Amino acid sequence: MTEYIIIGVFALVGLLFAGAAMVFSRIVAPRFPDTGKKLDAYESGEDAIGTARIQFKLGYYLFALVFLVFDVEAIFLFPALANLGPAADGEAGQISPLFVWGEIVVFVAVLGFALYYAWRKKVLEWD
Amino acid sequence: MSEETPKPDATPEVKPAEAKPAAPPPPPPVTYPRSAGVTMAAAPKASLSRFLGDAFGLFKGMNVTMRYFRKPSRIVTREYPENRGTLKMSERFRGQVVMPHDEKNEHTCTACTLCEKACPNGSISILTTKNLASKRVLGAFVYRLSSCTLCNLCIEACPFDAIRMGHGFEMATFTRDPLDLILNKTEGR
Amino acid sequence: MRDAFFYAVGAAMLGLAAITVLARNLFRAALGLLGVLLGTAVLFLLLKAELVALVQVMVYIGGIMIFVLYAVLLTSELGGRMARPSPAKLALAAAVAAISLGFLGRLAMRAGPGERGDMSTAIAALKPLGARMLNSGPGGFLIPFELISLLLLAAMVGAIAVARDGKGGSP
Amino acid sequence: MNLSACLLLAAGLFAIGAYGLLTRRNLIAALMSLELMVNAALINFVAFARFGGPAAGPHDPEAGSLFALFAVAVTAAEMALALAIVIAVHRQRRHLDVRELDGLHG
Amino acid sequence: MTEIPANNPVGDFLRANLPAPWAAIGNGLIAVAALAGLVTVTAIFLIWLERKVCAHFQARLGPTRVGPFGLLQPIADAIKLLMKENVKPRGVDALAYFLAPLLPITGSFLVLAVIPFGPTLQVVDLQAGVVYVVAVSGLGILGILIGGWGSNNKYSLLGSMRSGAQLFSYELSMVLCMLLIVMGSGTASLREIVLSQQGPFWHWWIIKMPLAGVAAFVLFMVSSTAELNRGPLDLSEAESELTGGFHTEYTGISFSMFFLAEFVNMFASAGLGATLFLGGFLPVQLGYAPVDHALAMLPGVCWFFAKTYSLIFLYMWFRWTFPRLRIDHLLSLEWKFLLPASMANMLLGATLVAFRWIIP
Amino acid sequence: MEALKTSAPALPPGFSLRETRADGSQEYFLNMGPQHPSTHGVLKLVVRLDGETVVEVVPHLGFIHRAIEKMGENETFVQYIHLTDRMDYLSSHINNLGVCMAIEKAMGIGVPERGEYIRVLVSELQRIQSHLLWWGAFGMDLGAVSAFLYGFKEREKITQLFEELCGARLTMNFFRPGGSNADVPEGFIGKVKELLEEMKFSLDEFDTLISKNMIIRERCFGVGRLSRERAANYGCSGPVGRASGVDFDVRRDDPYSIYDRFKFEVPLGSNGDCLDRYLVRIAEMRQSVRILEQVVAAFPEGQYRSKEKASYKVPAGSYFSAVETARGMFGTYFVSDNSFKPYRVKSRSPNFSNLSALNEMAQGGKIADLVAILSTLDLIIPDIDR
Amino acid sequence: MGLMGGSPLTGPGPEGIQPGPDGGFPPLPETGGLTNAVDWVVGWARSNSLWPLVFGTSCCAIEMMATGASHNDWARFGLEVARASPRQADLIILAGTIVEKMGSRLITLYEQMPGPKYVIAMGACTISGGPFYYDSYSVVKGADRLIPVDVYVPGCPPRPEALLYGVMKLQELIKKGAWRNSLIPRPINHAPFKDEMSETAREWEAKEKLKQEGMKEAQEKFKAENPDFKGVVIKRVAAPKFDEVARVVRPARGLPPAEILALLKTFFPTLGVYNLPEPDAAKLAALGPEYVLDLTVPKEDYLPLISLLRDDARFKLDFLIELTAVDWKDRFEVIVHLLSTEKGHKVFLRCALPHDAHPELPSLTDLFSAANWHEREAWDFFGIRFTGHPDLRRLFLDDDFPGHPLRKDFEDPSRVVKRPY
Repeated sequence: MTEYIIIGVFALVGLLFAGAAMVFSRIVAPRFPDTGKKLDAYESGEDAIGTARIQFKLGYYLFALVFLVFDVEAIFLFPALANLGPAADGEAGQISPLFVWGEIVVFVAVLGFALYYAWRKKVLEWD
Repeated sequence: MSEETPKPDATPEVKPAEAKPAAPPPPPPVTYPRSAGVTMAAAPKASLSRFLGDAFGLFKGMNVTMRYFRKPSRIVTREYPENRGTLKMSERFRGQVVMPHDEKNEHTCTACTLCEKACPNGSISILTTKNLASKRVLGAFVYRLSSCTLCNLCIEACPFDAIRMGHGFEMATFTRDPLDLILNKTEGR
Repeated sequence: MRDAFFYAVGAAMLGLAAITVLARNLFRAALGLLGVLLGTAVLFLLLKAELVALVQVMVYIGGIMIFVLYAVLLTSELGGRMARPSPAKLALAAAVAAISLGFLGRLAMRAGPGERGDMSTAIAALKPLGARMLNSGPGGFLIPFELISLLLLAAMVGAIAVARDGKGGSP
Repeated sequence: MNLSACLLLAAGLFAIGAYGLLTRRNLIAALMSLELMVNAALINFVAFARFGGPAAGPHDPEAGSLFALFAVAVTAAEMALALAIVIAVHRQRRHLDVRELDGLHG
Repeated sequence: MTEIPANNPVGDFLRANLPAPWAAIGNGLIAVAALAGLVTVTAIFLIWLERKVCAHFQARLGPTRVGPFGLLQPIADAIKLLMKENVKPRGVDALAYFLAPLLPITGSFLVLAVIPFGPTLQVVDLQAGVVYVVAVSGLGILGILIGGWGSNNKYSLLGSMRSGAQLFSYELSMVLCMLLIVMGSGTASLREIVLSQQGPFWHWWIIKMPLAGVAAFVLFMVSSTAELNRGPLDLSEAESELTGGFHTEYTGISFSMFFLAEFVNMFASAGLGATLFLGGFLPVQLGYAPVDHALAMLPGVCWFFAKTYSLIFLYMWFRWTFPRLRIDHLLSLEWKFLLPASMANMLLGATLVAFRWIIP
Repeated sequence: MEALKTSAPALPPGFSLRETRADGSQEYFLNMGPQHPSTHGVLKLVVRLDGETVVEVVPHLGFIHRAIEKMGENETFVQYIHLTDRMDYLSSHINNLGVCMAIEKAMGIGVPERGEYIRVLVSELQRIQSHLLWWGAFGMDLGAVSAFLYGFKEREKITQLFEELCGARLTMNFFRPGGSNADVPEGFIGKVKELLEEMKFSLDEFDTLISKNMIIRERCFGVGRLSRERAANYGCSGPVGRASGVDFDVRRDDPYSIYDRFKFEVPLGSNGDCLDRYLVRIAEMRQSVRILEQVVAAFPEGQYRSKEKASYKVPAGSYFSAVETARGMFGTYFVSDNSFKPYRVKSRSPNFSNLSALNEMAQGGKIADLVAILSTLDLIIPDIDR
Repeated sequence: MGLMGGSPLTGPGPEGIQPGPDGGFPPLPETGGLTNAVDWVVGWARSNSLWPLVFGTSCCAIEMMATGASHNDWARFGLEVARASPRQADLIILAGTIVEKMGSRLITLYEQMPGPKYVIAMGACTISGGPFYYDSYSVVKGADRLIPVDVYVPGCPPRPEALLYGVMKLQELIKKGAWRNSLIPRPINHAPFKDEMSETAREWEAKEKLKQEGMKEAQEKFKAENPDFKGVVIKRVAAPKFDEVARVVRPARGLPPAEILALLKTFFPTLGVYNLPEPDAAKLAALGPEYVLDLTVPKEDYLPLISLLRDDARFKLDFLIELTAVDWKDRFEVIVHLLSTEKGHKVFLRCALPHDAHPELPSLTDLFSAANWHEREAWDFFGIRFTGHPDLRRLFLDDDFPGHPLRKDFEDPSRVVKRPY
């Protein structure tokens, strides 16, 4: 538990570290008047054509989808795979590594099929 | 599309140049022999061995950069402001137009305005005056370094060797005015 | 000390939840949700479910939030403001919310403190958890473990089928 | 900090989520509200695992954690499908207004 | 094998003299102060190092005129950036625009918290350390995504769309590589992972698990390069196409936060690689006692830094040698090569571990 | 052609009307340039994108249009030479040569043997120098920054030779009608010989670093294809045309100076893609080395220019000369009304035609492909804009 | 676009501050030690961390890159972090000519840079217009008319060391006027541009007149004292002598002109040859082996003839070298140069058009894609309209540019300084 307090402090300090620098810079840095196009979006010196809030291709979203599935599966692999390791001798209820191995193979096979499916469906093309 | 096996690794085909001696008398016009039709190759087939070979090629590339890293002697940087003492321009270097003066502070310009006319940029103004003997002589050789392209045409035009290309290059200024120079220190004779 | 922290986190979560449902800027709403999810992770830590907390961060923030942001980016003008719902609907929703809060709240109050003596075992080590998960015996979670992979596969297949629907005509 | 406090917090989140689900006209916003409600349920899982319910059996923190893990996985699956539908709807209708989606069947 | 103490003296002292939460906070504050210092120094040093290394790869000298060997160059840059005008372009989403630079640097801070720098030098050692690392690294992705979108600039948007896809994609194969180590050592605690590699160097996971270890290391290096957004996989900045990618519109200090995070992340990532694959703070042992004793004289933190900086040099070597990939090639590489490869590698590793075919 | 379905905003100039895509994504327009790292100067491209896919590219020119042709009408023929330095500044010697050749043709001026050798020597050095810079810039565009530095490092050697030769590093103004304005300095040929040896080594190094790099091959193979017919139709010349199979090289097919005395081959691509354009240029560098070896082996004694005219008054008529610069066929067209200044002067820039094929090459590719295509087109924008 | 006369950057900012004695900023007022220390540190940091914007328009850009390359390595000065986005840049090195069309973009870029920002004008073009000062209708006569310039580096292009010297000058400037003075922009040159040569001559003449009047007595006295004085004779330097060399003529490749003409005459009997009335084989042969057939085509034959030349297997003129026009004051001539990449022969042809506001000619775009831009160029420069062209817009100049500059009657004193000689 205490570890997480420290980590909390860390997160806070990380934010403060960056935040303080930004605030400090805001105070000490000079400010110059806008003489025309200073605040316009930069587009190679030209005026932007249309808005930058573009609705992108939907295909990109499918990457996120596949990622999500794999990400969730990874969670289950962490505790599962930890049990393959060198026999924690004397641990109660130790399952036979072979059994674990079999389970994991099945699990990964399903995962592999998911990848195959996505591949075949051309989800994995960025275009 | 050709049936040939694609070979993206090969350097492109080379066609020999038909070197013909162009000796007079001119030979009768001939139709020039051309290369045969050009084929479009298909995409290369991916294969494991190809891939592995290519991946090994990446390491070879890393070796190239490493060779530079390993050998500081291959560093070629000339440290400019530190090497001012030893920095030598090549003899023909065109830095800026200068007017050589002899020990009596005299030059050989006759204000013939050939350089002025030769200059494509209007960088030179020959301003004449009359000396004591009422001769038309050079009053001021105005040289606008700000617009000079160092093209050497004025030097080539000058029949008196009155101007030459100097080797200076440290000419940066904070304003434009110092870039308009008067080259002659004294009026013409 | 711990209680105070808990209440602070809880209050923040409720506040952020309110932002999530009230903000008219979809992006702000998403940020609010992000805050709630982070708060939940902290709460899990307080409840000594370390791994769940980490998973919460990993899946919700590293996965689902990015996913939501992507969906928002792809479908609508993220910065655009959403329309305000009609007052009648607001009233109805408020009523439903109040009723569910009342009902659940009553249940919650009835639950009592429920504090148990042996609460010191934090669940952090992966090994026992994994052992339990892979156990086919009683109390084991082997079936759900294998099923979850199938469920996710099914979800992915379904989602791809749905999302690619319109694309099928002109690949 | 005790069980009922946790449950109360979860109830609060649930109610807010329910409110959002009903008022939000944008499908994604509605989904986010739904996410709040699911989150409330998750909190309940973990809280019960930690404190035990009114009729708790032997203490079993692992089961609680595992339950929560599975719940997270199921949520992810749900989210994937729901957002896929959102995308599909958007492609067809170019908007995500719940009120105007009544013609979804046709 | 010697028992290596887990706690540093400072922490012990605090724990002995203060009530638990305050001790933790005090300990944390000291660690934070130390780490913040380390982060700053490391980042500045790495920026200098990158410029120097890059210069030497390119047959030139690099910074020489500011301080000895140009060592003060990054400091001059830092002060300049701090004193630079902050421009908030029209049409940006203020919250997103200002929040985004904070996230990557916080994320890299958080990763550093669990890295064991030495036998007694680790801020916290989490039971689920590896899971934590994965979870926290999501923050950086979020920062880039939000920042790119919030900038109201098409280059930025393109950059952030790309980096979103790139970063989470490569996270997968990175996670799978880490899983291999978790599998081998049976723990997710980074400290315990290091300790599981005690002994001569062939007990490092890169060698200990025949073939699978090396493969995982290569996969890890590739995917962490992508995670770091470094060349040749720096698609989200892709200067030649997108001018600056997601940080096109960021000025002065906010820009430097992204810049800084890149370097701190590189350090964290290399540290992680060293910890997982190269025995972390353990000294190099050759299996020949006299030499080993001599090698073990050097404190663990030195070994850690030596290994980490070797990996950092590798990152730099990659960057200054290779051309940039195209975004679809990059994603194909991940989804069609690295991910299946790391899955297969994981199965191979699982087989090795399950049947105890690893170097004892 | 159907009108737009949706109420899309009016298209920027130059784009063709097209139906927008049906899958919900939004097409958008992105300005690349005039200030952009990959447009090599001040080319402006308005790119119509669908996601990352390029739908259409419209180049906008004139951001460095300096009215050289108009100015030429007010400068003497010889003065005009120095303006061509500033068009394709990486082929300035060759440009100068083209102008000189047109004047020589008009006035019947001959060039002595040594002068011709100097011309070929300098032209080929210039070609290598230009290709080296292109090679570096190509590496830079594709993200291999070190290649940029290596390219420049090798180029600098040639630049230093040029400085010794004519005092300038970039804008040479060296050739004159009838020869050049100076002889080669002492020891120059020896230095060239040394350089050629180093160049062979460097070219091998380049091959290892970039040519054989799978990332480069992956990014270039099949990208930006242009068929032979289209390339000829667009008037693509030089390496761009030859990569597509337009088997034309002014040096071989319309020989000028004394190119017909040297043995060299004209590399020809078959795919017309970026990789071919790349490989053709690399092969050209090797061929130039080959020509230079023959030149330095047979470098004659004698005068470096023929008798100077007092002034260059070109008889009325129109005169055209073509040379092969590093980028293709550079034509100089003088119309004279029997005076010291041309009545009309037109420079046919190879880049101008090469760039006009860009839209066709880039369509359907990624935005990163656009960068690769631009890079292998090896554009010098001031040459296009003049 | 009034860019040539002034800049829109005239707004705020204390203008008219007199530069210091060396042309730099005025020296700082003496204040307390701490302020000066802070100033020193900030000045040190800023001067040693100048990140340039990736900006180069023409030749100078190559030398700028060479400055960044290994041999000169501006990284030594901390400059190597070249930024493509102006938001992160401190310095614009104006490398290359700035033309009017680019000028507005340059101002945008300059404005988008966060302050403090610095500008180095590199090379003659950016300092004053350089070689393009006279007769050019598009070049801005000095970039300091658009944005404030801190350091001028003359040369064409300046060699890398010269640029480095300029950078060092800039560093000096920044160090001197570090913190507070960086808020003060350098002035923009609002002076109307003029024919500098004539102006200088005029000024000189006025002075000279006064001087001569003052010298009259002395001159007469001198004459009286030295009646035989003939002046100092400066000898011409002997120019190297070169021999006359006969020109080597290389015969044109492919079909001989006479043959082409004979073939074409069967389809287009009205076809003529430029400057050669009633052409026949003998007359054409007399023009020498180098001669390339130069046809004059009536407007109605223009398209069919080129179509035939392109498609007929005997000609196969598949390559459009160029298409341009000449303004003969009484008529326009559109000139087309064709080449056969396969056979090697060339055919030039020209088509006379009336000297109208917008003469018309059918477009070649269907035959040659290359013609698209060439025709746009001809429209831009001469105002010749090509009917059937898919996209006839100006190619080089801004849409609101008045007139067509390559016409002989083009006049625009607001842009062009006429060459005085």
